Amino acid sequence: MAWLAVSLHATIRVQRNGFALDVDLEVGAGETVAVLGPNGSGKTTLLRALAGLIRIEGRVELDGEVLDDSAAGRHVLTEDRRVGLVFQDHVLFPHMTVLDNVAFGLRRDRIRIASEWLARAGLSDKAGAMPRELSGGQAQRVALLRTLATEPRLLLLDEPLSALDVTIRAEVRRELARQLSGFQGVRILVTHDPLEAIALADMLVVLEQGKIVQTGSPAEVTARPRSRFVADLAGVNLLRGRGRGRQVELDSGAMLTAAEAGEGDVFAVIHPRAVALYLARPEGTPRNVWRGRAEDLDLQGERVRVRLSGTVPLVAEVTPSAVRELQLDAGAEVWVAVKATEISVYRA
Amino acid sequence: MAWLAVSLHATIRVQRNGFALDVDLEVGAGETVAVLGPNGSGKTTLLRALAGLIRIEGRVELDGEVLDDSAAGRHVLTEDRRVGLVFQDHVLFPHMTVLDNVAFGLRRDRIRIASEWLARAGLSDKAGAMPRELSGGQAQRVALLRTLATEPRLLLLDEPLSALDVTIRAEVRRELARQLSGFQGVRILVTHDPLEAIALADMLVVLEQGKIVQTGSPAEVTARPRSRFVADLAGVNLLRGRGRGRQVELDSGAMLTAAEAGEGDVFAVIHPRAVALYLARPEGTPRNVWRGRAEDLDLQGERVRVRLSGTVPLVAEVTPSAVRELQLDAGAEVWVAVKATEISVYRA
Amino acid sequence: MSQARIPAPVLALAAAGLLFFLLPLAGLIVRAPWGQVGPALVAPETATALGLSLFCSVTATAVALVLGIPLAVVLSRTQGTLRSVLRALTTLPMVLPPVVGGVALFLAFGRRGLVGEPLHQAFGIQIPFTTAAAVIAETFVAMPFLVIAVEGGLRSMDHRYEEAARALGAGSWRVFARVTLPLLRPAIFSGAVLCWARALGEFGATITFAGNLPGRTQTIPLAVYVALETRPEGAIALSLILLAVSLAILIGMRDRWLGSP
Amino acid sequence: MSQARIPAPVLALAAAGLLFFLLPLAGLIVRAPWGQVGPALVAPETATALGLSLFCSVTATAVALVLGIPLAVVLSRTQGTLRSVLRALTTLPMVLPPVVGGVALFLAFGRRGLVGEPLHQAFGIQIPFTTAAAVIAETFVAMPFLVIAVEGGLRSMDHRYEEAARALGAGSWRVFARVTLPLLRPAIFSGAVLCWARALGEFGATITFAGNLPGRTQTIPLAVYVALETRPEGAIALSLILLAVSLAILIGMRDRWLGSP
Amino acid sequence: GGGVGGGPPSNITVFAAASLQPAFDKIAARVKSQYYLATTFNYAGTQTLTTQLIQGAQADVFASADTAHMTTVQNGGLVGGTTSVFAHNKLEIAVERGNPKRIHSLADLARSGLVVVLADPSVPAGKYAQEALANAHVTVHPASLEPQVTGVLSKVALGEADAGIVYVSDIVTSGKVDGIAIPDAENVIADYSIARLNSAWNRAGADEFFAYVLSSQGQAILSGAGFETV
Ligand SMILES: Nc1ncnc2c1ncn2[C@@H]1O[C@H](COP(=O)(O)OP(=O)(O)OP(=O)(O)O)[C@@H](O)[C@H]1O
Ligand SMILES: Nc1ncnc2c1ncn2[C@@H]1O[C@H](COP(=O)(O)OP(=O)(O)OP(=O)(O)O)[C@@H](O)[C@H]1O
Ligand SMILES: [Mg+2]
Ligand SMILES: [Mg+2]
Repeated sequence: MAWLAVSLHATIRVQRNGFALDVDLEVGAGETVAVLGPNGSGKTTLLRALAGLIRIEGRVELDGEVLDDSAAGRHVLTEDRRVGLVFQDHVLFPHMTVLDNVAFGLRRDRIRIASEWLARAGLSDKAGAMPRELSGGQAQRVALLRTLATEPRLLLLDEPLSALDVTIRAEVRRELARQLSGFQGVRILVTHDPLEAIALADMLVVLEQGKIVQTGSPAEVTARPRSRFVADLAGVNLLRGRGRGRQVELDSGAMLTAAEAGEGDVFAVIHPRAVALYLARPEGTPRNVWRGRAEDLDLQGERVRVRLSGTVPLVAEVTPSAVRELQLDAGAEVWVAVKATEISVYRA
Repeated sequence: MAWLAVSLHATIRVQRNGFALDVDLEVGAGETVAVLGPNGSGKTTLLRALAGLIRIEGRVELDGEVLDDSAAGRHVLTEDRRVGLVFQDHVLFPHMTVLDNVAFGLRRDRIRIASEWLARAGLSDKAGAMPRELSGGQAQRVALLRTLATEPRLLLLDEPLSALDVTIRAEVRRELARQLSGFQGVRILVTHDPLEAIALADMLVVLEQGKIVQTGSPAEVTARPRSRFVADLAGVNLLRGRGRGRQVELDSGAMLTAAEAGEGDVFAVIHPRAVALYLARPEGTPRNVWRGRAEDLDLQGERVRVRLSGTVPLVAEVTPSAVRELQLDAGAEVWVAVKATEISVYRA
Repeated sequence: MSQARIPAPVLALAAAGLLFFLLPLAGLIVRAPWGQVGPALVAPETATALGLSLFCSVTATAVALVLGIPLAVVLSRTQGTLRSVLRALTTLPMVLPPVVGGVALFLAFGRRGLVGEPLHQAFGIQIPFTTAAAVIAETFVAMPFLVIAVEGGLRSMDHRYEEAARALGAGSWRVFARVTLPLLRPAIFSGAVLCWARALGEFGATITFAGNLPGRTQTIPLAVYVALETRPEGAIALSLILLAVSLAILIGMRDRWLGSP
Repeated sequence: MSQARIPAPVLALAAAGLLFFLLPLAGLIVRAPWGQVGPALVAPETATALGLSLFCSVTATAVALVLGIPLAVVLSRTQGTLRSVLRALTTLPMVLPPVVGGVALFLAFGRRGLVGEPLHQAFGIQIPFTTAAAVIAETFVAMPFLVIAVEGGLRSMDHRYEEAARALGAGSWRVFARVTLPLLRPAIFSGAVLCWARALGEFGATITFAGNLPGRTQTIPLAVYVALETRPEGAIALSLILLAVSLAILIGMRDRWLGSP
Repeated sequence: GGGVGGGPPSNITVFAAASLQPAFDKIAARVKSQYYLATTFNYAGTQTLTTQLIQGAQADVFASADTAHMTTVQNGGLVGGTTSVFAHNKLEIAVERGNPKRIHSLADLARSGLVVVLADPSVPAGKYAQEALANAHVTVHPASLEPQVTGVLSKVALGEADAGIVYVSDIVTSGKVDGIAIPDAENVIADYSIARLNSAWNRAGADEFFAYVLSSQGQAILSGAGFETV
């Protein structure tokens, strides 16, 4: 593999009983990569490998410096890597004040520089507090400052917001976005939250069972999910089948008509909003019409998500007034229609 | 206070150094109450008090039976209350199989009844598994079954879904909704997630610093938030001021024109979608026009939230295309307009 | 795993610490009268004393478990001064010179003792100089280790399991037997090992309170003491046998049993 | 808090357990030769022996801390069989009859010992029969308690603090000194208390390896033993003084220091 | 008691000073073959035995390493017959095998640079050692005052002490050290005392054992173990 002029090149293999991580990653300077994936897919393992906390097979090169090279027997210790690591639940040193926590990673002028970071974040009044006296949001912000203050070349964030309250989370996310925009190195962010990923990342990497199953810009990934997990994240229906001209034959046997389908194994994506529900069989343009049964209804803000079973299991998103008009209830039988133009088909 | 013919009456006071819980609660049979509130507001304390795990001042009466009455010195032990308690992170007994966990609370025919519950939930194949072999979602579902199997009169759920993956959460929420619909007792659900509260609850109770600050149906509460916390939950702008006819004088001194305002201390709610942004001063109907500055932008699905500072600090919600047209950027100066009819004002 | 390196000075001190333990043991082994180990091993008295040692130390550990776990449960529930006082009282048998501990046991359980006297007069029961006395002496000296280990386990236990069990309708006994005890297993086991090891090496309180009667109260440490008087080499050979047996038992115990709770 | 009730049988056993500890102590107090306590208290030898006891036990604890914490750190990093073996080796001084422990110390640090002989011949240093010997004997017997407690603390510690420190660029020494040690404080403290208590009561290894010389190596347990020969009442009075001092020290220690990690 | 050819062999319990073990074990073997009388020993320091007897221990015979403790036991009303001195023990200087430090008299013990270990004056051996040193007008600075004679002996045997003052019988039993005789003019004699106890369950057996110890066969065994006979 030729090493391009980008900032992080990593080929990482970790073998554990019953689990193997096998990831190639290239990230440009100043880019933010969001790593997404189900529980146990190896996200934390990947960050720990990059931080040097676990020994790997493979090679990690950061800004031209080789941090790991199992072939050459090279392994730079975590403390010598200049990487920053932020954990899900802050992990502030419980026996030190906030100021000492922020100063911990600094070399000289420690107290002055740490105070400045706290001041910039508006946390000066907490400098003398112990971590247990902080709220969750404050603690996570301090943890972020503590890491940023060391000016790492590679910033690794392991679900930095997931332990926070929904209401604080937006605030801390804003602060994180601001802090990250001023940070020059490579950033890798593990998250469960698609909004967080889309808001903060230039590139998404989707891990499943230790392998990268999809990668690309947030728009690319959500537009063309390649797994159930990504489809759930993007909130769309993902179907799999074989393309035949403009038709897609689903694995269940049902046929789908799309604007364009191609040949061979394909994915088909249907946005829930594009799924229309009727009490009687609709006449007119929609090419795809089936019977279905509303399994359950889920109020989400100003929309209702209806899970449908039947020939093609789908989720539809309708307005509450539509629910009233259709007298939709769990168990109701409906007609389901999707316009051919609303179905996006691409190669599997 | 007269005790009505409803199922749970509780007057609970708990005093801890630096924190006091003081709550009156009445819940009808078969009702689900969602308790919301910031971290440390006393939600868990309230559930623990109802479960009898902490001694209280006051009185708790369930279905006519007095469980606690500090005046009369009465305190029924947790194990004799027939309450069910589900924790955030399942707390399955790690040394017992799934089946033994579910059978733990049963009196006779334990194995048969437990097996039936597992079968109904489609978890029969996990009966012999140990809790550590379950995924997070499975474990939480088993914890729920374990509690429901004891047929409690009062079901207490402390953030039962918050430890789960976003993708599993929807599934477990559906199952929870199904299970709860078959449950006859009183249900009290602590949650951080407004969607969860709205999806599952008949009544919301908002706690702040140990006191109930608002209560009512989900629609009532979100329509008329009475605190910053509830406004954030509902995703709306909440302002406070004094009503003068159709005008509201905000605490900052700015004036707001609404359809109707009344007199005295009032709240004013503005939905972010109702906040329009312009590059030039808009001419026409909007009565409320100010200058503002976009502090930051937050992409949320297909909408962008813009946090504005200026005369009246607000959050606006606009489409991505509007952002492009306005060339909005953090720091951009804009005109902000809100129609008088979009401002809902009510007594503080 | 690439754990944090251990700093060199720490490694050096650890080596010194290990050496400090190993040198005396090495001394015993190097200077051991190997010629005597064989005869000592086959001598019938050795087998008797070893059997008695194992019996007494295991029984003492069992008694300590039965009395000590409940005591630790109660201790872990106390707070403030009461806790300090109870904890200090349970630690005292460690501080008491064992010979005085033996005298104290006479004063309590001897024929003239606080409990022993009525016991003797009512039922003719005499505790001193019996195998029971050896067990009591070992229990008295070794039980504090178990209590302190179990109490530590209780304090660091997640009490929500007990709360969950109560909410499921389990009464106090069911919670204790089915939830608390199983969850405490690692702490109980590591405390029991400490207790057993201490009981196995007990000498002072045993010889005073139980006497030195072969086959009845003469455990290995007592046999070693007597042998030291007349044939020191035999005494060392005997100690080596005890060490080898304990080492085998300690190593044989599964690592997972010894893990922290 | 309304914690789970303690089941009645558990309470009863706990009471029995406490009684089992308290009865012998009560016996000592009830039958104490109170007339002798006054004279024993003011006797200059008592003050000397008490001072020496405290000095030796505190120094032994300090040495155990310096050597034992590093040893525990290394132990906690080992796995599998090596771990079992090292752990068993550190537990052996508990099993070894203390008198044999003293002999083993001679074989290592005595004038003819593995280390002591070269030391003696090169520098003329003699360890036995000195206060240093008493400290060594107490350390040998008491250090296992510290090592085992600290190792337990290390195993149940959250290692992400150390990882966070490393990611912040802290080298191994800085991680150890600024993060590991402070986080271990509760385990270290409770181990140190056990170690100190055991050292304070040490008799067999001390009398063997350090001898019994008033003012130099005669700690309270030795003085008690000697006094038992001629004036048993005085010996009990002396023991009571030791108990009272230890009780005061143990109770005086702050509860929070003793908490689990 | 069990007579010759009589019923089942009977049994006695003897509380004996630990230094008597070699001699008494032999005596017990003889008594067993001659009288079908089994003996259970509780060997410990005389003081420990005294404590145990005063605390109500049951035993048939008590053999003390001095007369003082026997008097204590007698004053406690525990002695059931006569007490009798059955052996004497003289002091000797114990030195390492081959006497590398060339110690020939008590006076040599005062040499500087020597590590001398004595028994504590609270035990008979220590008391006698002090008397002997006083008789010889020698002042010694001991490294340790051992509460048990064994302590003195084992320290000399291990080479950790250069010399100590112990009983002749100890040196004979030990076989690990050399003995340097102390002239009778300076020496002190210890008396070993034996008695049947009140708490004896087997009076006849106790008396048989008592008599055997004082008999010529018994005395011969004691003499072989380094004691002086009465
Ligand atoms: N210390 C460990 N020892 C052995 N296996 C482990 C260890 N930590 C994690 N694993 C296993 O490695 C795999 C990857 O775990 P990892 O923690 O990297 O997943 P993750 O994607 O971060 O999951 P989550 O979303 O739950 O944080 C899982 O199968 C897990 O069970
Ligand atoms: N065991 C305890 N001892 C003392 N104070 C406590 C204890 N548990 C909670 N508190 C305090 O009581 C208050 C209420 O805590 P509680 O756990 O009920 O809040 P909560 O609303 O459940 O918060 P969260 O959203 O974080 O779960 C807080 O101030 C907390 O610090
Ligand atoms: Mg993870
Ligand atoms: Mg809570």
